[in-house]
Amino acid sequence: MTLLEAKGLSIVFPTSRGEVKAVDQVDISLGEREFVGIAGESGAGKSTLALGMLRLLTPPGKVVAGEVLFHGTDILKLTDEQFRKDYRWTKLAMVFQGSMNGFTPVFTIGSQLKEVLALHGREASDSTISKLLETVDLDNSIASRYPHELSGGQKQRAFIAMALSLEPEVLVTDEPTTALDVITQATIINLLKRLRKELGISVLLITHDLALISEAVERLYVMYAGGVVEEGPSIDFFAKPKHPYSQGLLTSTPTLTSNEIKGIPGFLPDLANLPPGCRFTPRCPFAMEVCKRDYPPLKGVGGERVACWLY
Amino acid sequence: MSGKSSYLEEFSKSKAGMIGLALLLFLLVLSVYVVLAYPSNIASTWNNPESWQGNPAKAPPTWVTLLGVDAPPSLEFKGGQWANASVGSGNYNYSQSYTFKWTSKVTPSNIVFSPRFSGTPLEAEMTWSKPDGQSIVIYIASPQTNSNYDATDQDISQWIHQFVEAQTGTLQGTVTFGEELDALFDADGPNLLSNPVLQGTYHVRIDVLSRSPIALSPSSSLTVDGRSYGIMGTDLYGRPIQLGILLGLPYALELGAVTSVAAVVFGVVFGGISGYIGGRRDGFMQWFTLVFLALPALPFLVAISYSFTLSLISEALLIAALSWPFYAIIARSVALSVKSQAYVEADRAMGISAFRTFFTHFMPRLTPVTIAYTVLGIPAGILLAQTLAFLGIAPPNIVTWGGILDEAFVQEAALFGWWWWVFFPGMMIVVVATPFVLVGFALDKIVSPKVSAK
Amino acid sequence: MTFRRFLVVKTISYAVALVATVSILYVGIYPSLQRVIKDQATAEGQQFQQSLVRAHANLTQKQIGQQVAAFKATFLAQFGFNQPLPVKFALQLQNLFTFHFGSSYFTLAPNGSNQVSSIIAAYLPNTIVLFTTGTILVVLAGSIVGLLAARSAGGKLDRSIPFIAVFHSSLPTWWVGFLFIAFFAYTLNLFPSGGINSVPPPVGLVPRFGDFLLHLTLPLAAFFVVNVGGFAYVIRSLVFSTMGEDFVLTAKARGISNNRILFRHVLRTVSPSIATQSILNVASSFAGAITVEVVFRWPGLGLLTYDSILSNDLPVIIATTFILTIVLLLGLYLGELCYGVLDPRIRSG
Amino acid sequence: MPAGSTNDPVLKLEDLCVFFTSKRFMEKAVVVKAVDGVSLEVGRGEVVALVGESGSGKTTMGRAAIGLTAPTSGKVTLVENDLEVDVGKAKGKTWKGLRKRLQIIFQDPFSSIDPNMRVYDSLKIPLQSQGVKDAGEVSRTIDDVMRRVGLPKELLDNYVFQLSGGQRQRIGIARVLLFNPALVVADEPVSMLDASLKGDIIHIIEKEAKERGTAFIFITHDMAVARVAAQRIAVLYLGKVAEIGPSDRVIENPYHPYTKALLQASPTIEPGMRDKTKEVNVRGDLAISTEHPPGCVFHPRCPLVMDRCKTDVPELKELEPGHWASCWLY
Repeated sequence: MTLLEAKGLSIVFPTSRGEVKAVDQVDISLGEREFVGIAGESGAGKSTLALGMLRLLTPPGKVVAGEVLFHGTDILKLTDEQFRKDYRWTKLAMVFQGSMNGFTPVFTIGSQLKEVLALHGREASDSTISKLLETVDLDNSIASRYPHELSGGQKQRAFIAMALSLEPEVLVTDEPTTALDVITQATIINLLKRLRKELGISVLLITHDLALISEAVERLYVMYAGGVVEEGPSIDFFAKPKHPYSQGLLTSTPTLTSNEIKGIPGFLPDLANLPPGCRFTPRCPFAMEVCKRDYPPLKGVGGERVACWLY
Repeated sequence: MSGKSSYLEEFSKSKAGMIGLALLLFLLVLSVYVVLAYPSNIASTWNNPESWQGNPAKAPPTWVTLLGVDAPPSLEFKGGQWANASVGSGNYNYSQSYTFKWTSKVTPSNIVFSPRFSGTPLEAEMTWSKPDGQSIVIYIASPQTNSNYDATDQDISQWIHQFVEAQTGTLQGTVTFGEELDALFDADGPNLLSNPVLQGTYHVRIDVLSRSPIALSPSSSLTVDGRSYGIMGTDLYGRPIQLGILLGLPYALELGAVTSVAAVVFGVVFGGISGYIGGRRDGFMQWFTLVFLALPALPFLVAISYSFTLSLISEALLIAALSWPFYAIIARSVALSVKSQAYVEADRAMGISAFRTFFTHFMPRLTPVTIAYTVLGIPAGILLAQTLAFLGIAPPNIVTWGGILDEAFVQEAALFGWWWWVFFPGMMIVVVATPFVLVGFALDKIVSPKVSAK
Repeated sequence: MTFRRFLVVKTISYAVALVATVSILYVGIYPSLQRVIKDQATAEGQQFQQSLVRAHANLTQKQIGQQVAAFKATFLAQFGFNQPLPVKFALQLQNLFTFHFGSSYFTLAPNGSNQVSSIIAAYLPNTIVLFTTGTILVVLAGSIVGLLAARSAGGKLDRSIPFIAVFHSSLPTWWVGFLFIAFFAYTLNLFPSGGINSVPPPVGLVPRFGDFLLHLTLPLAAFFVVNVGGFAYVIRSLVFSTMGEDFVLTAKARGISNNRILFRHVLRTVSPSIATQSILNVASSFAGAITVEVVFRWPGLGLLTYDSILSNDLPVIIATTFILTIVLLLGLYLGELCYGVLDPRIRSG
Repeated sequence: MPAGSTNDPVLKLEDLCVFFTSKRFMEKAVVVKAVDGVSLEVGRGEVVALVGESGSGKTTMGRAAIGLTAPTSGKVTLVENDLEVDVGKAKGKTWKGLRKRLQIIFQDPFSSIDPNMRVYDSLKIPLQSQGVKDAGEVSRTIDDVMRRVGLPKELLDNYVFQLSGGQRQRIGIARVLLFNPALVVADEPVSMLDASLKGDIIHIIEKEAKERGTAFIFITHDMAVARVAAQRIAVLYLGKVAEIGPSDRVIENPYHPYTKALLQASPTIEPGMRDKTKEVNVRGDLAISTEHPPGCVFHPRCPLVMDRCKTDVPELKELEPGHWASCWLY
C-alpha cells in the first residue's frame, strides 16, 4: 500500500543566474511500513525533495509542478492551517540534517517535547516524556537540560524522540547521522531500524552515504542533478547497479574490504543552466549521441527502473 | 560577482542609491557655491540685526499667497535718475516719483525710505497719494545719507499722526506700532485706523530740497515691506531663512564628513585589529571600547565646551571620539567572522605574515563596511552638531541651523505661529540626511551579504 | 558557578570602566572644574569673611585677611590644590563620586538648597519618568512592528522599515517637539505647550494626575516618533537573522503555528538582545534627549543642563554630565546582566 | 624497534604531549590532554592515517606535527638530508622556513581558501611571501601544481567562489604542493566531499607520495578511507595510540576493542544487514570530560573491561611485526 507519493514534483529556486531546477519531475513513493532510501550527492536535490514533500521549502524555493499524495490526498492543495493541524508531526515527521540545531536554544528539551504533545492535544506529563526518552535510550535527566548541554548524538536521539512523540505514520530522516561519529552513527541507525519495526512506521532515509543506506533500506532511489536516475530493491541494486552513475558512485564508496577506490571524473552540471538530454552525459563513460539530445525516461530493467539510454 | 567593479555595478542598479547620489552631488555643488559666493565674514553680518532692516520681519514665504493667504511680497523702488530743477534764490529741487498698485487686503509691514547722496540737503519731502486722492505729506528735515527712515521713525510718524488727527478729528496721544501703515493704506474717514485697506494705484513723490547742488545716488530706495519674503520667509530680525539655510550647509556637510570619516576609520581599524588578534588583548580593547561607549555624547560635549573653544575641526574630532565605539563593535564582529574561516589559519601555515593576512583577507571585507558606515555616519554627525548648536554650543562665526532654531525657540516662534522659522531649518537636517541614508543603505545592502557569506 | 563568575567578571570590568570613563570626563572638564572649585573657594571665603566681621568686630583688616586666606587654603586643600596632580586627581574624583558637586551659582532646588546634589535629586526623577515610560512604549511598539515586518519578509512593511528607521533617526527630537507644540498645543489647543503641570496645579489627586498625563503626552509622543522606527529596525534585523536558523524550520515541521513560532520561540530566543537593547535605549535616551526636555520645558536633567548653559552655571553642568555618565554605564551593565540572565547558554554555562 | 617507528623517517614524534590549559578567572584550571604521550614516525613517501572519533586528539596531533601547535612536552623532529630540525621549538626564521617543508590540507574547502580571491592570487601570495619573486618562476610553479592536482589552467583567472567544492579542495592541495613539502598533514581532506570526488583526491595524495616521496599524515574518522589512503593506520583514543600497524592488518586483524568497535560500526555495502541490528560493542559516548579515567583510558566504554584496566595503563605491545596495540588482553 502506497502511503506517501510524489508525482512529477518539480521545485525551482530563482537566482540571479536564472532558475535553479533543484528537483525536476520526480516520482517517488513510500509504502506502509517500508524503509526507503534516497541516495545522491550534494546538488542531487534529495533534501529539497524531502522539504518540498513536507511543505517546508523556504522562499524563494517553490514547487512549480506535481503533486504529493498522502493516503491519496494531495497535501500540496491543503491550506497551510489544515496541513499544519492534520498532518504536520501527527502524520508526517522529519529528522533534519540540522537537527543538532533543531531545538530552540532557550527552552529545555523536556519543555519542547511537552509543547509538541500539548499543541496536538496529547497528554504531556513528565512520565510521557521520560517514556519517550527511554525509547531512544536517553535517561530522564535529559528533559531538564538545555540543548547546548547535550552532545551531538544525544541531541539527535532526543530529536528522534520528538519526531516519534505523536506516533507519525511517516518519518523522513535527512542525513540524520552526518557530523556524528561512526559509533554514534551506528547506534542511531540501529535505533531507526528498531523503532520502525516496533512502531510500524514508514521511514524515508536520505543520505549521501551508499554504505549506510545499504545497511538500512529495502528499496532505494538514486538521484543525480535533480532527477531520479535509478530505483529498485536494495538487494538488486547493490548486486548490480544499472545506471553508469550508480555504478560510479558505488565504486567511489570506500569500503573496509577493498584497497581500491575510484572517482567519477568531472563535476556536477550547473543546475541553473542544464544541458538538454541526460545530465550525467559529460561525466558518463558510455555517453552516446542520443544522451546529449534527449532526457531518458525511467524504464523497467530487471526488477528495477533506470533512466538511461543504455537500456 | 565579486571584486571592486562589481560593487559599483551593483550600486548602479540600486535606484534609491542613484537618486541619493544625485542629491548628494547637488548638495555638494550648492555648498561649494555658498563658500565661493558669500564673503567669509558673512556670519558676522548675519548676526548683526542692523543689516537686515530692509527686509520684512517675521514674514512667511512668498509662496503662501498661492495657498490663498493674503501676504503681499515686498516692493522695492530703486535706481532711476532724479529729475532736478533749480527753484531760484539758490534753492535746488530733486525729485522722483513711484507708482505702484496695491491689491492686497492687508497693509504692508512697513515702508522704508533710504536716501543715498553726497551733500547736505535741507529736507526731503514725501507726498503719499492714495487711490482715493488723499495725500499725506511728510517732511524729513536734514535727511542723513545711509539712514533708513521707516514709518515708525519720529521723522515720518509725526506727519502721519497729524494726518490721522485730521481725518479722525480726535487727538491721538500715541499711535501704536503698525497704525502708521493703516494710516497710509486704509480708506480715509473718521474711522481711518479701522477702515479697510484701499486697493488701487498709489503715487509717491519724493522731493529733496537743498541750498547747494547735491548728488543723489540711484541707489536711494523706497521699500514697501510686504508681509512675505522669499522661499522660506524671514525671522524676527528680517533675516531671510533661505540665506541662513544656505550658509549653514557647508558647515553641516564638512562637520558631518570629518566626524564620520574620523570615527569610522578609527573605529573600524580598532575593532578590526581587536577581532583579528583576539585573546587577552582583544578583551582589553573591547573594554577600552566600552569606556568610550559609556561617555554620554551630548552632556559630555556640553561640559567640555566650557574647557576649550571649539573650532569646526575640534568639534568634529570630539564627536568622532565619542562615536567610534559603535563602528569598532561592528568591525570587530566582521573581523571575527573572517577569523573563524580556515583560510586565516591556512595563511599562517603557509608562512604568510600576519600583516599580509590582515590586508589580503580582512581589509577587503572591512573596507566596504567602512564606506557604508561612513556614509551612514554623516547624518548622525550632522544631527549631533546641530543639536549642540541648538543648545548654544557651536564654533564661533558660523551660521548653523541649530542656532537658527535656538533663536526661534527663545523667541517662541511656535507660540506666534512663525512656522517657517521652525520648519525649514529643521527640515534641512532631514533633507541633508536623506541622500546619505539612501546611498548608505544601497551600499550596506551590497556589502552585508558578502560579509556573512562563506 | 559559571553565572556567578560571569557576574563577578562583568561587575569588575564595569567598575573599572566607570573609573576610566569618569577619568576621561575629568580630563575633559579639568580647566572648568578647577575654575569652579576656585570660584567656590572665593564665594565661601566671602561668606566666611562676612561672618567673621559680624562675630568679631575687633579684628583688624590684616587678621581678617589672614584668616580668610587660611580658610580658602583649607577649602582648596580638600580638593588637593596643594598636592601633586595624581593626589589632586584622586581627591577631586572622590568628591565627584561622593556627589560633592558644590553649590549652584543660580539654580535652587525646590527645598531651597543651592547644593547641586539636591538640585539633581529634584530633577532626576522627572527625567526617569519621561524616558522610562517613553522607552517602554518604544520597546513594545517597536518589537511588535519589527516582528510583524520580519514575519512578512519582503512585504511592504518590511521594506519600508529601514527607511522609516533612518528617516526617524535623522529627525532631531527637539525639532519634532517644536512642530508638535506649534500644531497640537498652539494650533489645535489640545495639549499644554510645556511644563510638567499647570500653574497653579488643579486640586485633588486624580485631576492632578490627569493634568500631569496631559503634560506628559507631547514630549512622550515626540520621543516615541523619533525612536520607534530605529528600534523596530533593530528588532527586525535580530528576528530576521534568527528566522533563518534551523530550529525555526524544525518548529514549523512540528506543526507549531507561525505565530507561535514567532512570538514564542523566536521572540524568546532574541529576548536577551531585546532586553539589552531596551536598557541601552533607556540609558542613552537620558543623555541624548536633553533637548526634548528643553523644548517642552520638562523639569528634568536636560532642562536643568540647558538652563545652566544659558546662565553659565558650571557646577550644575559638570554634575549632570557626571550623573548621566554613571546612568549610561549602569544601563550598559544592567543590559549585559539581563542578557546573561535571559540566555540559558550563559546562565547555565 | 619501538612502537610506531619506521625506516627512513622524515618526521619523528617522540613522546609527544599537547595539553591545553584554560585557566579562567574564578574557575579551576582545566587541563585538556589532547595528545598524551604519542610516539610516531612517518617515513619518506609514506601515508600514515590517524583514525579516531572527534575528541580523540588526531587534529591536534597533526597540527603539532607540523609546528602549528607547540608541544607541551616531547619532541617533534624533521629529518632531512641528515639535518634534524626541532619542529616544536622552531621560532622566527626557522619556523618560517619550516612552512615550506611541513604543510597542511584543511577539511573544509569552502573556508580554507578565501573565496573572494582569484585562484591565481591565492597561489601566488604564498610563493611571494616565501621569497619567490621572479615572475617566470612563479607562473611556472603555479602551472606545475595545477597540472599535478588535475585542474585546467583556465581556472586560474576565476574567483575561488566560482569553483565547486571538489575544485576548491584541489586548489587547497595545489597551494600545499607549491614548495614540494617533506610532509603534509591532510586533515580530513575528503570528509566534506562528495563520494564521486573522494577517489580523485586520494589518488593525488598517493601520487605525490609515490613520485616525490612526500610523506602524509592522513587524518580521518573513516576506517574505510584510511584503508584506501594509507599504508599504516594509527587508531587514537583520548590522545593516546590504541593500536598502530599496517592498514590491511589493522582492518583485517584488529586487536584493540576500540578498533574492533570502530570497524563494526563502520558502514559497509551490505544490503543483507537491513533486517539485522548492527553490533556495537562499546558503551556510551566518547567522554567529553576533561579528566581522563585512570588506567586504560578506554576502560569505561570497553565491553571486555577487566579489573586491571581500571588501575594500570597498558603499554603498546608488538603483537605482529609492526602491529602494536595497547590492551591488557594481550
